[in-house]
Parts: sequence; structure tokens; C-alpha cells
Amino acid sequence: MAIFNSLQQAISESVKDGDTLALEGFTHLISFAAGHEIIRQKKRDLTLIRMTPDLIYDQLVGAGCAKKLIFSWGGNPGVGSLHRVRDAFQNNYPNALESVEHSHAAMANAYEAGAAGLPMAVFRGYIGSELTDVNDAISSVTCPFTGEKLACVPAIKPDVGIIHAQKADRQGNVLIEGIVGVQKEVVLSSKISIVTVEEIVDDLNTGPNSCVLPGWTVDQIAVAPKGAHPSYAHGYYQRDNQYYLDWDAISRDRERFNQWLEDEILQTGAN
Amino acid sequence: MAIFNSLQQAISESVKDGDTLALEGFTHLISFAAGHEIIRQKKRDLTLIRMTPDLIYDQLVGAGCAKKLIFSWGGNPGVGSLHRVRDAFQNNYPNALESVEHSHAAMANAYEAGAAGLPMAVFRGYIGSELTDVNDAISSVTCPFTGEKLACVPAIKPDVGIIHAQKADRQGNVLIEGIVGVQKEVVLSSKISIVTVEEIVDDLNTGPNSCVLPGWTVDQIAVAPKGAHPSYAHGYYQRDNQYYLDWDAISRDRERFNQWLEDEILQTGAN
Amino acid sequence: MTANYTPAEMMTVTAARALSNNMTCFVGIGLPSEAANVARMTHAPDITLIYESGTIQTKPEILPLSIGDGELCESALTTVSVPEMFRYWLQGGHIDVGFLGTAQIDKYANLNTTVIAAKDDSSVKEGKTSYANPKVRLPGGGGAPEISTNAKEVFITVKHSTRTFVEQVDFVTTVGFGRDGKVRDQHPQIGRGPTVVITDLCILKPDPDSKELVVVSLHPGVTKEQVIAATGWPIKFLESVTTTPTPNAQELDVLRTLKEKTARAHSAQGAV
Amino acid sequence: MTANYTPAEMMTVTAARALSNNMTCFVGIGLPSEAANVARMTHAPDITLIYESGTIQTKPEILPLSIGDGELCESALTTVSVPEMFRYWLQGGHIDVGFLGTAQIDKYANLNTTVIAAKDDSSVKEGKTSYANPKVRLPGGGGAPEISTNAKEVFITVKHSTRTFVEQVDFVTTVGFGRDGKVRDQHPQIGRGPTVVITDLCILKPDPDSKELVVVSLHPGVTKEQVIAATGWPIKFLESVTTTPTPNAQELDVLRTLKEKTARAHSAQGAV
Repeated sequence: MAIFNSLQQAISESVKDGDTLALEGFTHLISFAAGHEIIRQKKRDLTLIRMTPDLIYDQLVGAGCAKKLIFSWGGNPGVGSLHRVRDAFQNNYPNALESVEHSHAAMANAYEAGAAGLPMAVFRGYIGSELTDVNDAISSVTCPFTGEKLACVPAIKPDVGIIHAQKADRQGNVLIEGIVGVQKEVVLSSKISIVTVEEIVDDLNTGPNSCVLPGWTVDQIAVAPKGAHPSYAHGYYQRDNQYYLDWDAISRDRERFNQWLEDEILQTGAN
Repeated sequence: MAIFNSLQQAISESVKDGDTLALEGFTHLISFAAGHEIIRQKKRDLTLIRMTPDLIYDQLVGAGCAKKLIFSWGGNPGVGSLHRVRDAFQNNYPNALESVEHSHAAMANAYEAGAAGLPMAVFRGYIGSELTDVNDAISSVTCPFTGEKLACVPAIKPDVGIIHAQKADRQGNVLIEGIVGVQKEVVLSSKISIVTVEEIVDDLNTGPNSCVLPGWTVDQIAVAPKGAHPSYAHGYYQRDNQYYLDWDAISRDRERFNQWLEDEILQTGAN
Repeated sequence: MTANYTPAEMMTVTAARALSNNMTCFVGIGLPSEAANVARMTHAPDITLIYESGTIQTKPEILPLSIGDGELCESALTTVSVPEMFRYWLQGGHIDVGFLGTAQIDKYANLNTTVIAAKDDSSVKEGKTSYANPKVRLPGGGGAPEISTNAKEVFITVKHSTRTFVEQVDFVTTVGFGRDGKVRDQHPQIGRGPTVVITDLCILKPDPDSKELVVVSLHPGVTKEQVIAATGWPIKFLESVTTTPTPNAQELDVLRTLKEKTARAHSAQGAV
Repeated sequence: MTANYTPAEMMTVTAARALSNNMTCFVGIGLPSEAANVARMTHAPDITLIYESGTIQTKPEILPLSIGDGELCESALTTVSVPEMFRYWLQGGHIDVGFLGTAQIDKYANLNTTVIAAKDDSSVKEGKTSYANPKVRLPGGGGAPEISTNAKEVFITVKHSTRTFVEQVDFVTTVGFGRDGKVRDQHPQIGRGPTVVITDLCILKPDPDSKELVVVSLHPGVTKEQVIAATGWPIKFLESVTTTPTPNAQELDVLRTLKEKTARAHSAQGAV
């Protein structure tokens, strides 16, 4: 059953050095506030899973939290590269970073399989792609009825799954609305789940088939207004494009990045 | 792209003798009007797929439309047996009826796999169940990562999939609300799909993540008010329990059934 | 102080008491649904009830006739598709208790809801299935085969008679512990299986080693002889067999009110 | 009568014209998204645009910066989860055209969005991949590897230069016809693959037999020599090579208005 906690408490009680973490949000509802708190608490040796490692993972990698990245598209959307991630890959700065690279279809299916309690995901994928040459986790199974060889990847089952959502009610039931990505799957497949929300409400006030996570599927709920900034929250606020543009220059330069880290993260408190 | 048609036209243009049909609706939104029109048009040798063959398939089987039944729970919910189905199984009346019997999990996964364009569904199922002794379609695959043996059944891909829904807009986009069952999967996995609806509206007027089928996934739309009667349509009408109770006596007796068929179906017109 | 109650009421209330407030329960239709809702309306107001139609955290005011009644959806926190229900919620490991009824149960708690064999069917005696030419064709497995393996544990409630309690079920639709009691040992990924069976006469639990069902508690006024007479195999009793506590007035009131409201609602709907 | 237009505008409008009104198009971000929305705003008002973020039948007024902009969801008929998008909608066979951009493309229309190899990397010359120590690390495959096989056909739009048009891509992220042009022959379940490539210089299509990309149409004013100079392999031209029709005034107006509105909206959001 969900515990309501401060973001600081939620992270410190749930995330351990060496854990496998998934912070999701497919361009929408990205858990920036939670990511920043992980940086602030100096978590180390994390394996970070995310379909689209964008600024949030660039920041976590740059701050030295990660030892490994599992991903399918890495970039600053509409802007360019992830300079901190690249610096880690190419120059081991601030530390070496392993990577496991997939396609979106593979990761979406792997999250789905994790939520479905299966050990692996089966899909029609990777045909002709050389990603199979550089990722040992890609295997295959053969359909016993048709003989077709299908791609197969391990299910994703993070130690801790973190998402941001619009709102929770007082029983800890969570509503996610708009682009829902793989958020439901992350919560259902993770050993421990943390949900940050814009607000707590009396009534989710939603339709019968909306994307709702019951309170007993969530371990920790923390209120984090604007917790997805600079990404956006459907119905609450828009994306802060200037932040994404500015990030390019900040992240290109180790000193500027470290100054940003000090000023904007380490010297600030959690929500 | 969806064609708006009369139910009579929709069935006559889409359903051929010998086809494999799925009429779905998991206790809710059962396509009775469409089933009755199939009886009226004297379609024959159909393979009928349905998780819960209840009154609608009892009627189709009793009327001689079916040669085979693929199912996972057959009964008159809260009342008892399907007497017409039993008469076909045991006494070949009005004709012999083959059967393929699954569990709900198997069929739900098989519909999901059909919608997902896969040849088979993989799930953790049938462990210790003797259904595997009597159903040749149940196979297994082994997870290449864990060695776990998982159940595997062929994907369901009907020739014609038929569902009933609350409403469509003038572009043929369909809203299903409440207990949505496997209706989306049926439409997406079928070669031809027919949707009957309570009404056509200007605007579906629904949330961003509701269960909506775009018009281009549907082949035929027919307006059939109370088209799910005696089952129910969330937001429109409740289940007619008396009909289910009365069915027991009607269906127990061949003559009473044939009289019912004549009076209530053959001598009545389509909507 | 003991209220007056029927054996059926004793069964339902005892089954209700097996559930606790913090559980997530996947509810079968009929007796399990009755018991689960009595639990929710008495000692377990926050219990999470899930039905295979996709309704999650449902709080019906009347008992559903079918697994997918409108009442279940209208009173639910949310309703998901049936594939999602079986994949994410059941197979995904979110169900504490699968609560099942059955037509036949055997000493290893295997359940049969498929076919009742003709008496002279020798295949049954060989521990095989009789499927093609049954005496009675039952509705089939529905959700039970995977509820029984993918829920963390399984509760069963069924009326006690030699017709239902047989040494070997005619067909294993849904595995308890298998025909030899050992099936779960080979499948570490699945749940513990049946942990309690509640009848109108007694409570049974599987022996920790052999997995054979043994009587652990007799309902008040029920004798061992009655249970022996109603069971199709030489039934064992726990040495320290207890007496099941009687229903209290609140439980009986809730159960009776629920059944009255249900009957009224269903006949009203029928009259439309 | 010819309007004034840039090569980039010529490319976008030509790419837009490749789409028709009754298509279902899975849209990649950037150039494909620009072209697809110009198509929707001109000759193909009913085209169904789908983005991998789960937005179905979306009609944005401004161009999305990312695959999951709010505008896409707000203007969509419905939005599904990302697993459902890849399973039911793409793999399920509901996509007529996958519309992709790329960083590198080779003569068999294989696409590379993973790594650019260092010049002295001999593994590339052996037709192998250089992955561990790239000159440039690109964003990765995203949705493209399965869009390319699960859509019924694939359109590609990319600027023409020797940097992008290489004889062999440094890494096959997304298969066109494979390193030997024959990969699709062995996979009857997948789509036809790339059927057209639209650049700022010309239109290319795969030869029906060899699958090698050949120029079928030159944009007005573009010479064969220009294309040869911008292509990293000895490019072939169809004997009957045509001249691409010029953009009309409406198309240019729509494209320019769309880009202006987009720039205004994005800088306004940035200023919040």
C-alpha cells in the first residue's frame, strides 16, 4: 500500500547504490524532480534503464550516479546529443559507463513482459539490424506452429521504478493521462515503485477505462509540483523548450556542468 | 475505412459459409443483434470463437450455423447449461459440433497475440491442467534466458470479428466503455470487422486514453439500438435477467427452441 | 451467544473470515463472490476485489450474477481489458488470493469444472481423463487454471458431498497439487496453490508434506462421521481438530441483506 | 508558373506528395514529420498520422519538437500506451507507410542512426560494424528498426551528400534490403521495405531486382553530375529519368506558415 512521503524520504528509503532503476516518461511526465533528488543523495553505481535517455539521464550520468545505461534512443530531443553521456562513454568521465542498446520495440515489449510477469518478451523485431551483433541480450524463439523465428529479449524488472503522474487520491490511487508511455508497466514490473505527482486530490474524477494505478501497486507517493519540469504534464504545464536548448551549452562543458550541478541541484533542497 | 451499412447488409457482405467468426463481448456488449442476423441469413459451417459462449452461441449452434466451437467457459451465467450446445455435442443435433477448449488466460493471450500480429501467444499457463491432453493446439516454448518452459497457443485471427459498442462518430471511430473485454483485440486481429453500435454521434466526447477504435480499423458499422440485448450496454441499458432465466426452458426443448427461432428470429426483420 | 444460521451461511461467513483487509483477491463467481463481499462489508472494508472481466477494486452493493456485471464496473476503481487482466494483474503477480469454487475436488485439491465421467468409465480409475463422452458436460475452466497457479495462494469454497469430494477428479481442469500431490515442486515460478478449503461442514487444509487435504476444523454441531460420509476418500482429521467459530450477528445480517438486495435487484432487472 | 523555393522546401513538398489521403503513416520526427503534416494540410486532409509515443490520428497545428509533444496528444483521436503502439498498431500490421529520416543511408537503403565510424576503421571496409569506438555516437535506433520491417512499406527522406549517401553504412541500425540486398527475401512476414527515398536533389527507388537505389527523378535544375558528386557510390539513373514537379504556391504557403507557427510556439514555450 502506498506510503505518502517527502520526495527526499521516498528516494532515501527506496534507492540503494548498485540498484537497477527505471525512470520513465516517454517525452511526457519525465521524473526530473526524482532524478534530481537521486543526484542530491549521491547514489552510485546505478544501472539506468530508459527508452529515451534524454536530459534526465545526461544529468544523472554527469553527476556520477550511473555505471550502466540500457536504452533505445539517446538524445536531446530537437536539439542534439547528450554530451555528458558521450563524455562518459568516450572518456570515462566522471566514470566509465557500460551500455546495452535496444530498439524501442524491444524495450517496450520488455517492459510489457516485465509487467506481465514473464521472463522474456517475444516480438517480430531486429530483422536485419546489426544491433543483434552488439547486444548479447537479444535472442530468439521459434514459433511451434509456424516455424517463424521471432526476436526475444529479457523482461525488464527494475529494482526501483520511478514515474511522475498528474495526481493521486488520498488512498494513493494514481491517474496518468495523455501520453502514458510505459509508465504503468514500470510500476507493475518494479520491485519498488515511486510515483511523484503534481497534486493530491479527493477524487481522481476519471472515466472507467483511464490509466489508473491502484494505491497497492505503488510503494511511495511524493508530491512534487512541476516535478516533470522541464518536460511537461498534460493538463498542468507545457514543456520548457528553452531549458532543453540551454542544456546543450551547459552539458558540452565539464566545468559549466559541474557549476550547474552545484547551483541548481546540490545547493537546492528537494521539494 | 468504415462503411456505414444496415446490419443486414453488413452481415451479408462480410460473412461467408465456412468462415471463422468471433463474436465477443465479455458478459457486456454481447453482439446479439448481429448473431441473430447471422441466424436469419442461414450462414452455415461457421467456426465460432468466443471466450464465454453463452446464449448467443447457444442460439447460433441451435440454429445450425456452427460446425466448431473454440471457447474457454460455456454456460448461461448464473443460470446453468447451454442446452443447444450440449445437444449438438452429445446428439449431433442439429448437426455435429467439434470443439477446441482453452482456459480464459489462453484465449485472452491468443486474442492479444492476434492483435499484435504474432503467430502465437506465450504465457505462464496450463500447468498441471489436463486441458493439455485434450487440446492439440496447446504447445510450449522455452525461455532462452531462464530455461522456463512457457505455454504457447496459436494466435486468434478470425475471418470476421464482430463486436457491439456504445457509439461511433460520423467518421466511423468507435468508443467502447466499461468492461471492454477483448473487443479491441477482436477488431484488430480480424480480417474483416463489423461493429454494431447503439448510436451515431457527432463527437465521441471522451478522454485521451479511452478505448477508441479508429474508423479505418473497422470495415462495417451498423446501428443496432439495444443490439446487445439481453446483455447490457454500460450507460445505455441493464441486463435483461428474465431473458436469461427464460432461456433455460426454451433451450432445453428442441421444439420450443425451434418455435422460438421461428417467432423471434426468422420471422422478424433485422434492425 | 450463537445466532441461528444455516450450514450455507456458516460456509459463507467462514470463507469470508479467511480473507483479510490488506489482501488482493481474484474472485470467482458464486460462492467465492458472496464470501468476498461479506468480508468487504464486515471485517475487511479495504480488501481489493478483482474479477476476471477486468474490474479492479470493485465494491458492488449487490452480488454479480456473472463475472462481468455492470455493477462491478460501476463500483470499480478502474476497469482494464481482459488480456491486461490476465497478463499484468494475474500473471504479473499482483494477486494474493485466488478464490475459487468447483464442481469436483479431490484429495490433492485438484479441481474439475470440465466433465463428469460416466460411472462405468474405466479411464477414470486409471487416473486418466474422460472427456469425449461425459455424463455431464460442465462449463469449463474459465479463469481458474491460471488463477490457481499465478495467484500467491488459492482459497476454495464448495459444498461438501460425495459428489463433489472425490478421491480422484474425473478431469484436472485446474491443478491443486496434481494427481500425485507433487506438481508444484517442479514449478518454482508458481504460487503455493490451495491453502484452505471451506465447506458447509468443515475447514480443510493440505498436509504440509503430502499435500493431501485434511480436516483442521469442524463447524459447530458437525461430527467427524458426517464429514467421512460426505467425502469420497478416507478423509483424515488433524489430531488437534478445532471447532470453527460461529458467525456473529453482524456477519449474518450483512450476508442476508446482501442476498435480499441481490434478489430484488436481479428480479427488477429481469422485469424490464 | 514556378514559385521560388529552396532545395529543402522542394524536398519536403516532394516527400509530402508521396503520401496519399487514405494512408496510415507512422511518422518519424524531423523531416518526415514536416512532410507528413504538409501532406495533411494540403492534398491529404484525411491521412492518419501516428507517432511512436502512442498518439493515433493526430492533427498538430505546429510541428512537434519531439515524438511525444503535448500537441500530438491533444489533437489525436486517441492515445495508447507505447507497448500497445508497437505491438498492436505497428507489429499488428496497421501501418501502410513508415516514414523515416536517417543519418546515413547506403545503396541497399540500409539506415544507420547508431555510430559513424572513424575513417581508418578497417572493420567497415570488411562490411562489419564499428561500434565500440565511433567517431560520432548517434542517438540510436528508436522505433526505426521495427518500423522498417513491420510497416507495409517505408519512405525515407534525407538530405543528399556524400556524408549521408555511403556505399555501405557504418552500422545497419535499420534494415533496408540488407548488406547484400536480399534480406527481405528470407522474411515473408515483413513489409516491402523502402520504396522511395526523397532528397533535396532527387527521388530514388530500389531497382526491382537488385534492390539498389537508382535515381528515378531529378528535381528541377538539378544535374546528374550534382547527384553523382553527392553520392558515395557509383549511382545509377533510370534511363527514363523524369523531372520532379515543382511545389505549388499552396504547398509552399502551407509549409512556410507551419514552420513560422512552429518557431513562434516553441520560442513562446521556451520563454515560460
